[in-house]
Amino acid sequence: MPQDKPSTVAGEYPAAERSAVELDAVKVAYGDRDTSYVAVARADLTVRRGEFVAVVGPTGCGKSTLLNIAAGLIRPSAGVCRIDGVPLDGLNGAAGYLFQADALMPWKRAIDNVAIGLEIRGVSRSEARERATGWLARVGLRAFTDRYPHQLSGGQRKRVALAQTLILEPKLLLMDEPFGPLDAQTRQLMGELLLGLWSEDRKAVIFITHDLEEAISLSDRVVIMSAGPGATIIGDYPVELERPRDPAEVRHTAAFARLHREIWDHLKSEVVKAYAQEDSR
Amino acid sequence: MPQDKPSTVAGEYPAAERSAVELDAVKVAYGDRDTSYVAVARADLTVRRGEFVAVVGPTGCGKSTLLNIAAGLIRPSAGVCRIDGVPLDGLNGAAGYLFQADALMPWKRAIDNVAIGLEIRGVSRSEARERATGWLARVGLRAFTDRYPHQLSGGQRKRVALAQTLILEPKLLLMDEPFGPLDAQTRQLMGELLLGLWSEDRKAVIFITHDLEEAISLSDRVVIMSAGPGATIIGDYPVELERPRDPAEVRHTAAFARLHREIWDHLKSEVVKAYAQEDSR
Amino acid sequence: QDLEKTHVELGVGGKPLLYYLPLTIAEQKGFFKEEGLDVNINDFAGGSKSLQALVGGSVDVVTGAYEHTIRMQVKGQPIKAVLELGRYPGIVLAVREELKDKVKTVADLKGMKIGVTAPGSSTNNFATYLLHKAGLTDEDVAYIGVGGGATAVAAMLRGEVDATSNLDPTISTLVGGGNAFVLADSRTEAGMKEIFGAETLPAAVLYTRDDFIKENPKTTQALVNALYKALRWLETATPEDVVATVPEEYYQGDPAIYAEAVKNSLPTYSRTGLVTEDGEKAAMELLSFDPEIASAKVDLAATFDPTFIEAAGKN
Amino acid sequence: MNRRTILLLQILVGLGFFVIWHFGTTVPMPNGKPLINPFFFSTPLDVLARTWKDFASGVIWRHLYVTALEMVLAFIIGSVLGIVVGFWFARRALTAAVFDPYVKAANALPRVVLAPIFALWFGLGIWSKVALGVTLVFFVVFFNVYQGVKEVSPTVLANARMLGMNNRQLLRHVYMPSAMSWVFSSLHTSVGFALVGAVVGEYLGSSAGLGYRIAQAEGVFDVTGVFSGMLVLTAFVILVDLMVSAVERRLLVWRPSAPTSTAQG
Amino acid sequence: MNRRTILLLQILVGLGFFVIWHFGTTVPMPNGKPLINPFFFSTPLDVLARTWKDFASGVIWRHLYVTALEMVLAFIIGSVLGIVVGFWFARRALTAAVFDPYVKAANALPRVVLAPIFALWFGLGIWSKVALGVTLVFFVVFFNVYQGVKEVSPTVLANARMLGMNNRQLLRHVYMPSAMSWVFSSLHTSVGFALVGAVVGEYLGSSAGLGYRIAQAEGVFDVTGVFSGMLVLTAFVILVDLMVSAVERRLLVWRPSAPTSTAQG
Ligand SMILES: Nc1ncnc2c1ncn2[C@@H]1O[C@H](COP(=O)(O)OP(=O)(O)OP(=O)(O)O)[C@@H](O)[C@H]1O
Ligand SMILES: Nc1ncnc2c1ncn2[C@@H]1O[C@H](COP(=O)(O)OP(=O)(O)OP(=O)(O)O)[C@@H](O)[C@H]1O
Ligand SMILES: [Mg+2]
Ligand SMILES: [Mg+2]
Repeated sequence: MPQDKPSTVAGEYPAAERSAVELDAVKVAYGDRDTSYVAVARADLTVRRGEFVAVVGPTGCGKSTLLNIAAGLIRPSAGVCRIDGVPLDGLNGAAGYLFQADALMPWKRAIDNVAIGLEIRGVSRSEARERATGWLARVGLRAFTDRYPHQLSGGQRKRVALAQTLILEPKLLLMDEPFGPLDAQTRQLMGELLLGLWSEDRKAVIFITHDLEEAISLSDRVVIMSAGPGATIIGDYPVELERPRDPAEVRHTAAFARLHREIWDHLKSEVVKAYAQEDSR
Repeated sequence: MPQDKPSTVAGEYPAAERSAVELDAVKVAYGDRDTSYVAVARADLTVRRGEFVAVVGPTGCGKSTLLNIAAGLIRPSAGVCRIDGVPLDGLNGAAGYLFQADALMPWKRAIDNVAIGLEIRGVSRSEARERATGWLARVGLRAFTDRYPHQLSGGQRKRVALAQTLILEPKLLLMDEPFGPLDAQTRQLMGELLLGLWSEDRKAVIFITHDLEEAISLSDRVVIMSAGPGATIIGDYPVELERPRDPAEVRHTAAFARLHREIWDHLKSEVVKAYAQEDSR
Repeated sequence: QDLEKTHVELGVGGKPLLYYLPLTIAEQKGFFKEEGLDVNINDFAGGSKSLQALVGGSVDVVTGAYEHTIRMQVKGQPIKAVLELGRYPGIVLAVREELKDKVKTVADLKGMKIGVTAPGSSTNNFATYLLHKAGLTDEDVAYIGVGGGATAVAAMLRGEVDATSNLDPTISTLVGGGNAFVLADSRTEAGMKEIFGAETLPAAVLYTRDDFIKENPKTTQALVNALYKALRWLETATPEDVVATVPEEYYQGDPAIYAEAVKNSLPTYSRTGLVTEDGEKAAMELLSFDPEIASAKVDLAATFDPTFIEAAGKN
Repeated sequence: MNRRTILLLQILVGLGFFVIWHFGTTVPMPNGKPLINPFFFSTPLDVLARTWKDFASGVIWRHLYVTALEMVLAFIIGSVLGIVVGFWFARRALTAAVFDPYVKAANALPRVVLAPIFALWFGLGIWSKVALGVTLVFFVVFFNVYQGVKEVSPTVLANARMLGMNNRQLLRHVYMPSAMSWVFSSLHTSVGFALVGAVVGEYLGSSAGLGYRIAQAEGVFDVTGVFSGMLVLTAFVILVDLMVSAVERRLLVWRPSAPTSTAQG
Repeated sequence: MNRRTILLLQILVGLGFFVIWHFGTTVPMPNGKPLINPFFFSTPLDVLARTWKDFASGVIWRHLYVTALEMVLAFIIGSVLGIVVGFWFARRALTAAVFDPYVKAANALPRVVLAPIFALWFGLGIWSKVALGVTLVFFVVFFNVYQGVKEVSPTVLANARMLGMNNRQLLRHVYMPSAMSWVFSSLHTSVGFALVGAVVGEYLGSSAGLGYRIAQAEGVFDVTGVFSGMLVLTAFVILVDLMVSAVERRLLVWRPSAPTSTAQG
């Protein structure tokens, strides 16, 4: 996939430049006609090249659904998803997807799970394994290379999956609660790792998280979804904190606190609404 | 299981009273002799009746392992686990366990997954389903009773599992990152729900979380584990915040902030140590 | 002598059966080798399967029932017998011992169940023939396929069939064990006369495809020679001679019963190797209850080629 | 790729088969003989005509009934036994370990050789055929159930145990549903084997049934009769299998259906 | 419950079986006859003596070799075909849907009736027996592979696709390992069926092999010979199955072993 790496920083793209991901009036309904459940009523979202977008929203609103659309794993019921300006048909080959659920191959050791992506791209086995070892070390699992997934803890499995995705250096990163089962400290380390990689070659990132601080400290933009059914995108907050950032430090700035409170209130009202709806049913 | 419900508040038990869970010099090694991995070198932990203990620690240190011991799912390599003073042999029938990983029966609808525990205890099908519906409503899933697990989002599955465990009103609750995939607001709601239940009949709770604020705001004690391999319990912080608490409000008190900083620093040094270890290997 | 073909694939449906004893004798006595032949004997689960193998070309010659040549003529498959091995069909109609008082003649079988090796087989034809002679029809009895081995014995012992039309050693086993008595016996000259009014009725023969005969006359001759030698040997042999010649496996089960069966069977083997015209007719009559055969025009002369046995008789 | 296209294609394949068969057996090759020897394969038109005649005259019904009865009995008894013993073995590691070689040995005994013993034990009626079918069905189902139980997700199992299920309840709520797809996979094979058992049993000794008719036809070299019998068998087994599939669809509703639309992160 | 106890128990079960057989066939009941008719079941001592004799004299080796060769060939060809076609069908929904009824019908055809056709196509040597075995092995393996592929975890599959695997790579890295336990479950049944196919083929028409020997013995009411043949078969299949199990253990190391110790929250 030859592609000229964007050399400008986020936010400075000429408007005419094609975006990395563009969800255009996307609607997703699950089930067949009589049992249809409209998860996402309408989502319009544009992620520019090299942009780091965080998505937050109440549980069950349709965040994973949107990632699946961008990955090409499910097709929108209406609307289109464009990747680099081209409507997506079938799988999105340029994307790396870190799934919310366990998705490691249980029959492969940690190192093989990480190396496999390179191997199928024709990298020699020994080189692939070597680079995989390097990646496992970066996510703090140097001692666990030879474990099968069922011999790892939840957080360890997640980190293996992280290494598995990052090793391929995809142009577009789709991450569904990547740091969910990690302790706060490891979470920060992983966040720094991710930001470091991102700043090297400015991939586009869509990052789902429930941790609002994490969302703000890492991203260029925080997108808020409303509660389902029929979720839509109800908020889009640009994060104007300078780059490069130290995600641990940036939390203590006033701008951060202001943004945090703003988004938090918005989100909170949304969830309260959802529960009220639920109760009135 | 006839048992006199403790009527005193936590911390006021006579020393002679038997504890709900007592891990006594527990050691856990995985694998057979030649591939042995000592996950937990020595854990001594006593949870009194009616006590709410939170466990925090770096990822992969052995938190789930300890819960599995208390549940009787794995046997310690050395040491004993006593439940109500009696050494545990086989499954711990008095405990409810909310697993870290997806553990719903994929062939049962949400409501049946929740109702099954009552049904096998002889509650009539209609009553079991009625109560299950009530519980699903309490966790905000009234509209999702008839879904199969694969039709639910990650956070929704977790809440079904929560309802499945809580409906049985177990004497001892083992919870492994129960609110992990939930958004912050729902997390608070669920925390309040849990505290409400707990204050009604003071179950013993062991609660694993990576969210230190959550740990402090909910628990009577926060236990810290060191990084593995050979993890031990290295910290035990009593949370002396008055009950009943509003978990959302208590976060803003000075006592909370002090405790938080204290535990945070302790944990951070531990993780840093772990990564240093990892790097020097 | 230079044969067209020294390696011959021979098919047979149940080699250890006494029906095919001349084959085993020729094999064991080395008569095939003496003729310069290397014969591989393929044993099949039944005569029909060995015939199918012949038509399909996987075997060259078959030792099987003469009636197959008639059937194949009706089906348009050119097949010929070249040597008679058995002159009596050797089929016996035996009745359960408990019915001794009730069943005196074939006519008494009315309403009973008769076991045959397989529906439509020669044992079935034999029973049908006897019934018709006794004035009964097929509707008066029920035929049950019971196979030729232990199943047939089991069916009689359990009383699931009242009579059985079968061959040796099944019959000898049943009769020797005191479980059945004989009603009609085509293993003896007297029995043959009584049943068919004919001296002989070609039973086992050596048959093959016409084109095989055409292409391998010398090989065919050699085969006929070898088997004819076996017939000659059997003419004078005692049961003990036979037991001493056949492989041990044949009598390992119960030597006494085997010797008894051999004794009963010795008269059934062909003396001349020649299928007589009377024999052909009798065989035809036996098949006359099969509608397909009855309605067809059969050229009996074309079922047997006597030239080889005539040549064999000369030297 | 809707149902009608599939049905159409299926019919096309079937027709193609018949056409090849027809021309193979009737059109002479340069050497004067047809490519496929009709002595072994009959011709499709003859076979269809015969089948039609058998049904029109009604003689076939009795035989079909006998065979169907044997098959259904063999199928039910064999699968129930296989399921029960499979679950039993899967739950008792010791029993399973001890009997393992014997079960495998029993599976390897040629059924044709056992036919006389079955005839001895069960007589020549339908039960000896049922027994033969059962010995085929049982093993296929048994091995799959045994394996299916072992494949239960350890987490789901642990959860169910923590919910307080006893062994019986685990069986009912966890092992059985989880092993369902294994059971159904084996049932598809078993349907065929039940029929094979029945027909082979009849073939070896009986007084009615499709196997009996086939044996009878074979005895007089009536290939048309043999193939007509097989055609009826074939049609029948497809019918029964359709029923198994219908039950399967009903019982396995809980599965994600189309792979693309269920990649729930 | 260690290995030695199990072995001991296994031997005990085997001995118990022989003892019952022995006393059943030799000790007369009040009515003067033994409980089990030795005419149909021989006696264990005779069978053992005969087996010993056959091995001592060496006649059995040639037959054992022929049967073993046929069985191994049938097993290998049948399972490879079953695996290949199973994967192929599982990946091509349309092909699978269209051919589904035909595969099921083919599975239901009685092999005994097909024997002459196999002899016609493959001759009377070992290949017609191999073909018979293949028709049994194939279906068992096929149905299991087909189902096994459909059971692949959708999330793991989606992940593998996102990692960029093409169909061939998916097969190699996802479908095959995931379907492994299904394949092995079916292989255990198949080993038996491969042998059954070989022996039945020999039984129906051949000039060597254990089935041939059994048929010979049956023809002259030599039950001892029949049972001795079956004993040899049995021992042989257990041996082969042990090998399959060993391979299985090696290839499935990645699974959680003991259920209690793997309840990873
Ligand atoms: N296969 C399906 N059939 C029916 N409904 C579905 C299916 N998959 C998802 N849903 C519904 O769609 C909605 C959105 O699901 P999704 O997994 O995208 O949520 P999410 O935002 O990722 O939630 P979470 O934060 O809990 O992971 C949920 O209400 C869920 O119940
Ligand atoms: N079956 C096993 N075999 C070998 N090692 C294991 C096995 N199960 C767990 N471990 C190891 O034991 C250690 C503790 O695992 P555990 O699951 O208890 O961690 P945890 O504290 O729950 O981590 P997390 O927060 O990531 O869930 C980990 O290092 C893990 O790799
Ligand atoms: Mg999600
Ligand atoms: Mg854990």
